[in-house]
Amino acid sequence: MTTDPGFWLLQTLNALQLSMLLFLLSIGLTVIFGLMHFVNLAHGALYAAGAYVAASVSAVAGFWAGLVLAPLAVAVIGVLLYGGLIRRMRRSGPMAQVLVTFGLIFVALDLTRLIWGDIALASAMPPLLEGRLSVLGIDYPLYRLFVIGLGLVVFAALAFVLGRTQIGAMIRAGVDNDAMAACLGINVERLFFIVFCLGCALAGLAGAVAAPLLSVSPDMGLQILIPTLIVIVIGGLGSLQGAIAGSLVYGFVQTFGAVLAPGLASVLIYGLLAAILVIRPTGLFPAKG
Amino acid sequence: MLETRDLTKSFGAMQVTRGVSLRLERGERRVILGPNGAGKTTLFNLLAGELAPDSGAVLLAGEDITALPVARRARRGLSRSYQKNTLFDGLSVEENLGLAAAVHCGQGMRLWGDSLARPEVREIVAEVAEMVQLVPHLHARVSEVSYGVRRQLEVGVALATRPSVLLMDEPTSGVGPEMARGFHRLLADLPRSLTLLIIEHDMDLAFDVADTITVLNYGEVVFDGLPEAARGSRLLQEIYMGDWSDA
Amino acid sequence: MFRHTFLRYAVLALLAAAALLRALTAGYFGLEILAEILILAILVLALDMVAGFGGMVSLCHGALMGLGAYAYGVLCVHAGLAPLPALAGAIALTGAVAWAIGAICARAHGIFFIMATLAFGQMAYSWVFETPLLGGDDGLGGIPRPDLSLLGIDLSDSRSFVLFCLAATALAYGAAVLVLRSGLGRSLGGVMHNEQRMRALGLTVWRVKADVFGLSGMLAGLAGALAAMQVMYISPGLLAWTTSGEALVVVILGGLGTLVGPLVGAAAFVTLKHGLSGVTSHWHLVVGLILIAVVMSRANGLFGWLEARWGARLDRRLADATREDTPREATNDA
Amino acid sequence: EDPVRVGLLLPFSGVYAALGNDIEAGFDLGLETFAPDSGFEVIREDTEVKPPVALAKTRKLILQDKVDVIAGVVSSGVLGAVRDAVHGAGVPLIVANAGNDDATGSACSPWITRMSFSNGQVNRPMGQWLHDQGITRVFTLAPDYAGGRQMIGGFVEGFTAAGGEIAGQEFTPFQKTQDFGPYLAKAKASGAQAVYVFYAGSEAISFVKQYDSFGMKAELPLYGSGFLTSPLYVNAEGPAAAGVVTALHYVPTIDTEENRAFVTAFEARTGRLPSEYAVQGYDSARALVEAAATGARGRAGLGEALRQVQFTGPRGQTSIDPATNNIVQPIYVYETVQGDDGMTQKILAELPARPDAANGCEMAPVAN
Amino acid sequence: MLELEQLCAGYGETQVLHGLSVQAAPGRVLALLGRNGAGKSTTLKTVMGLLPVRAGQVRFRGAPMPRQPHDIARAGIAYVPETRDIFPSLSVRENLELTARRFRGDWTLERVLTLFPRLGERLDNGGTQLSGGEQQMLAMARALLMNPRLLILDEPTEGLAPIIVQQLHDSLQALKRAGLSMLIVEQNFGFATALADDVAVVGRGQVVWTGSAAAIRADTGVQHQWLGV
Ligand SMILES: Nc1ncnc2c1ncn2[C@@H]1O[C@H](COP(=O)(O)OP(=O)(O)OP(=O)(O)O)[C@@H](O)[C@H]1O
Ligand SMILES: Nc1ncnc2c1ncn2[C@@H]1O[C@H](COP(=O)(O)OP(=O)(O)OP(=O)(O)O)[C@@H](O)[C@H]1O
Ligand SMILES: [Mg+2]
Ligand SMILES: [Mg+2]
Repeated sequence: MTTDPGFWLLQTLNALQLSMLLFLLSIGLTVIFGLMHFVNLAHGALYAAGAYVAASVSAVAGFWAGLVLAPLAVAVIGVLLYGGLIRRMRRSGPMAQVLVTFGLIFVALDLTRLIWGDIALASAMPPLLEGRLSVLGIDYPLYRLFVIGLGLVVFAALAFVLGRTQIGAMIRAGVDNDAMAACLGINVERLFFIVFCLGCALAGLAGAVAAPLLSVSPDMGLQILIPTLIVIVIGGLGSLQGAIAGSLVYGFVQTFGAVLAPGLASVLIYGLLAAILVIRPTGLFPAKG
Repeated sequence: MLETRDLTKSFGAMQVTRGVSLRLERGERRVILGPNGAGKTTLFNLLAGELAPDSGAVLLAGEDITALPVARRARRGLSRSYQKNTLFDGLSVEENLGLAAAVHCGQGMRLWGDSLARPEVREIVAEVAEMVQLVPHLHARVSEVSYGVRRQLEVGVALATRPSVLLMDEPTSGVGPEMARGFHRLLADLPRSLTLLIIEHDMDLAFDVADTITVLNYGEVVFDGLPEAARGSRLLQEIYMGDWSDA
Repeated sequence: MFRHTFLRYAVLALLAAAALLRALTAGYFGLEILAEILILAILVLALDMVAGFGGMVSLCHGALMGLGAYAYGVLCVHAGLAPLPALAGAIALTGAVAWAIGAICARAHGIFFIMATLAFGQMAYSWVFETPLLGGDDGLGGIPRPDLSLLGIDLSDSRSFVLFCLAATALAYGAAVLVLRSGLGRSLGGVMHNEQRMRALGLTVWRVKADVFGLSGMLAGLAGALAAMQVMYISPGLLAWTTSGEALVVVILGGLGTLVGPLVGAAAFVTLKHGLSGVTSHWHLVVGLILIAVVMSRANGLFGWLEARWGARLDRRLADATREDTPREATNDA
Repeated sequence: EDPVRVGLLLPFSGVYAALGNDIEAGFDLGLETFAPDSGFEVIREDTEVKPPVALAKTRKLILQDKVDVIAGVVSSGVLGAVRDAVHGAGVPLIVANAGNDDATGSACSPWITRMSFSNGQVNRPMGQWLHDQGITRVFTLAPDYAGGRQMIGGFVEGFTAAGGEIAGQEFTPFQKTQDFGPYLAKAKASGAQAVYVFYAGSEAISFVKQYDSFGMKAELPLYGSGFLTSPLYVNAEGPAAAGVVTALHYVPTIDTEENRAFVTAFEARTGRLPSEYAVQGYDSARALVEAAATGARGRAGLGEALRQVQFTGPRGQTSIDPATNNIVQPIYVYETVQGDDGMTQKILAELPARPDAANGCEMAPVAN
Repeated sequence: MLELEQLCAGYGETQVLHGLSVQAAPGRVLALLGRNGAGKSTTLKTVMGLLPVRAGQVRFRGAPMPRQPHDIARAGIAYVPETRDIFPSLSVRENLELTARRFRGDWTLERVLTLFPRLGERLDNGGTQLSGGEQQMLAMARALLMNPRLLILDEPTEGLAPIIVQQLHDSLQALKRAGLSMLIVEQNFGFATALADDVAVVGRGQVVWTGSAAAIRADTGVQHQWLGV
């Protein structure tokens, strides 16, 4: 293996980039999944929807319009889902939720095929981020640096809101015991509605960000679902630190696994997941309680 | 029968158990008193094996059981009830008792035949139900019976393993005076061979059943002696009883 | 703990009769579908055993089934074993693997358990996918069916094979019921309701979980071997997590923790799928909508809905009729 | 006269639905073009890209629908699953995509005729050609599954035979790789002069885009199997695909009478350019029509006739190798370039048609 | 203040309250007494909107009670359930601030911490790391910080050391003197009758006796029949 430090720096950046992409995706899921105890398997489908919307919008109005509109559009889908399904499913236990959202995956998959067809869609990078930047002597794609930066910004913003603000405490209280939270004057229903839509918007954002990097195809949601679940489970449900830790673990294991042990690349992350769950059955940073 | 040697336990920076050494003789009934947060439940968790001590040892019938997991301790005759009900909520009262009895009778892993239908299991269930006055409720689901009945069941489940040492964490908390009296009688009627360690805030009950009294404060044993001495202790009055004894 | 109620007996009898009738009368494709239903039924029985009665929602049962299929295939094709010993070997091997997975995952709960089992399933999938001896992505062909000519049965005939599957399903159901009603099944119920207390009572919880998971794995292995016999070809896709996911959907769709429900679910799901895929290539959409509709009806699956409507009433009437001779028993499921 | 009953076995859902649809469109167009008065009855079945499902459907076609011939099959896994069934039942199968070398090698069957390509066939000639361009050290990348290994194997065989050297090889987890960054860095560090890859579908799109974003094309030109920049995906890749040189048995810009007619007809029908998948469907239909035109009927008759088929179609002169039943066809090396509307293909070379080696295939004549 | 008229409520198929009527007067303390399972907690849950009213009416300060728990809380009712329901994901401080920040008034964080000094030592602990008694104090403190018009307590002395019970008694007396209306459910007969002005005895889902605290202390018949004292 090469001893060129540039090579290892490059791989570190690659790992960070993958981590942040997964973080953007998993944070939305962990917010919904961990905080509301709601098992939303359709999160991947929301991500795909975000990517499709972003690709369609950016074809006519440019990347940035897509980046803004995709989260909004997915949030609107979230509003519809919440009103139509989720609100009624909140109390029905994880099994029913798994099933409903599994059904949603099926529906979303075919709806994307009906609307956008089976052929993958194009999504160009914004000209502003097309080039490469020299980082410590290596050329690295600007867009990838943008993804890393965006992930960190979202992390910081959420860490502040959830950990330091009254809203954050209210959300966590509602999650622990919604009846008691309501008895303390918190409108739990509205709070969860907001949380759910925020989670959806984050999935849409992840989709929009991923679109220029990956291919926008109907099965992209299903393909990303398992990595996302692995991330939040490694990290521990419902905690922001968990989502970021899980993403980093996943990103670095995948990247350096591919470099150092290519033969094991596909099993490595699963082995690690199993090992972590055996040693710490609730992940690395479970939510308090 | 049950002995601890210099047990300590901390949660983070907070020391909750500080060098607790106790010694219970066979058949002894000891009540543990102490203000809220003194570390009484924590001590029980250390004894039962649900928490591992930072240092010190737990001995049962002269053997060191500090390293044994919860289940192995239970099989050696150490049973406990919980301060907060820990029951099989979806099952009936009878099944709750039956599960405990079945494990005790070694029926828990059998691949053949219903363990709860075994005569030896049924016998224990009937006996314990009688003892803790659960006979009228046997067929009701736990989620359907009132809190008081659940408290009785909490103790009943612990008894159904036919323990030699029984740890009871506030058995009467939340039950009405009538039921409290029932517990009173129950404790009096338990066979003398059973070693009992009880956490209790009901002073009448405590002083009535206790052979000896141990008082914990900030994780430390601050008093260990006979009930009479406890009653007169200034310290105890100050940190725990207030003017209960005057009332 | 599992109990038969009148409704359960009735539905079971109905299902058995329908299956038998179809097996004797259906055309070629009908038999193929019936075999698929029966094999899926065994898999979902295995899954319901752990998920419905032990709270261990597994996402590796598809992989276990795949392992059973590969074990059977390899024992037949590469090791040259006769099909029946190979079948026994496949069941034993899958059971052992499942036992180990159950033991390792015993400390995890809820979604963590699901993901831990998923991890093991995916490891098995990747291993099979990347092992050239197992044919890798191209799969393994030429897998034989057992030779029962001594009994005058020719399993290469679709009808006989379906009847063979039917017998296997009945056997699997019986085994599941026996296990769930045993002391082990009781302990499992206790563990599902309150693991901490079971431990405090002196039960070695992980052993109970591992044992039941192992037994369930044996059933999954049986399903896998049958699948290999049916298709006479195996490919890694069998082990993919989506197979497990689909099985889980079937269990919940039918009625988690009812044992009979998943059988109903399997029949409904496969019939629906084939019915729709003949009509439209967008059958996922329709299946998805139906799934959502079923769950939104707030019942415990199709069978759970039936039980909620009629189960209690039927049993009460039956109990009234037989009050004199049988002492009253608390009736509750799971 | 009774119509010829054809079972069309394709994925209409699942990851290969786009391929299935293209083959189907080509097949339908072929039937319309070459047998305008019909005489064929087509029964369509969705394989969902699941081998067991495909096998069940195949058995249904054979036993219940009693088809005379089956066409289709996109994935090699599905081909592996149905192989014994069609071989055993004696039903001719026209493979319209699956490229598994073994299907016309060690596992060949007189009943299975391939009108698409074989994995090695598409890549092997590229080894020699690349070496001829002065490139001697190459790094290869492909997904880790049988198809990926055969594609790269074919290339490596040709390349090393011509005297080239492999600087490094990497196989990425199949359909699980989101980020190719780590592999690209390895390729860069390997000291190779060029990179040769096989990727298809979504992976091809991600790969080409990520390759471009690292700015590697200039110093480390990208070559590959033509599926990488297939007309089906190249528009999603956009300018990132410009300058990528690949080889394939068909591109829509082949400048012949036959191809122009085909492209026009296909565009009129679907509104998009035909891909290699479309032409495979089209030629499968044509082979079937020509076999029937000889007067052959029934499974055995059609099976035998299919092996004799040869014609000049959109991809040039094609025939069936009697030793393996595999198609013999020219291979086109092309560069993807920016066209007036979207990306297009500039043909750099036409490599002559050569039959694959028999690879252990012993072909018996079609028997009843 | 609070009027329950012919209230019927229950869980699923089982009805627990069968036409329960009682009134709590402003500025006074009403104690609901009764045996285990009589329906006292069920009454409180129904008042809080946690269980639907099947028949009858709940009125608060002359107007019909809102239906949603959070509206009920904002109308000025604070509730301490028998299970305490501390939020495990929140630290002690966050548990307190949850209400302190949204309801302003005489009760401030400092003031409740002087009432329950033990909580001050645990401010940064997780909510469920508290001992049983500490959790009870936290739940009380959290409710007081809502600065309610009516304070509802379900078995406040359960699990508390005698000395704490005494302190609690003193502080509740102080609250009462300050004019706070209270509704308490209590098993500790002595504690309840020392604090309460009025007593209602609940039996089988109905009020079977009402009167003053003094009256019930004197009436051993009622005590024996309905409370088992
Ligand atoms: N898991 C834990 N993590 C951190 N601190 C804990 C934990 N469990 C208990 N504590 C702390 O340890 C101290 C002792 O708790 P314990 O439950 O043993 O008290 P107790 O004597 O049983 O009190 P009570 O009579 O109120 O039940 C308490 O201050 C509590 O906050
Ligand atoms: N969640 C529930 N589901 C069904 N029945 C319930 C439920 N909770 C309580 N009950 C039943 O309602 C009745 C009244 O219960 P409640 O809790 O109101 O009694 P209580 O007077 O508060 O008694 P305690 O002093 O024991 O707390 C009891 O018989 C109990 O079995
Ligand atoms: Mg305690
Ligand atoms: Mg109560």
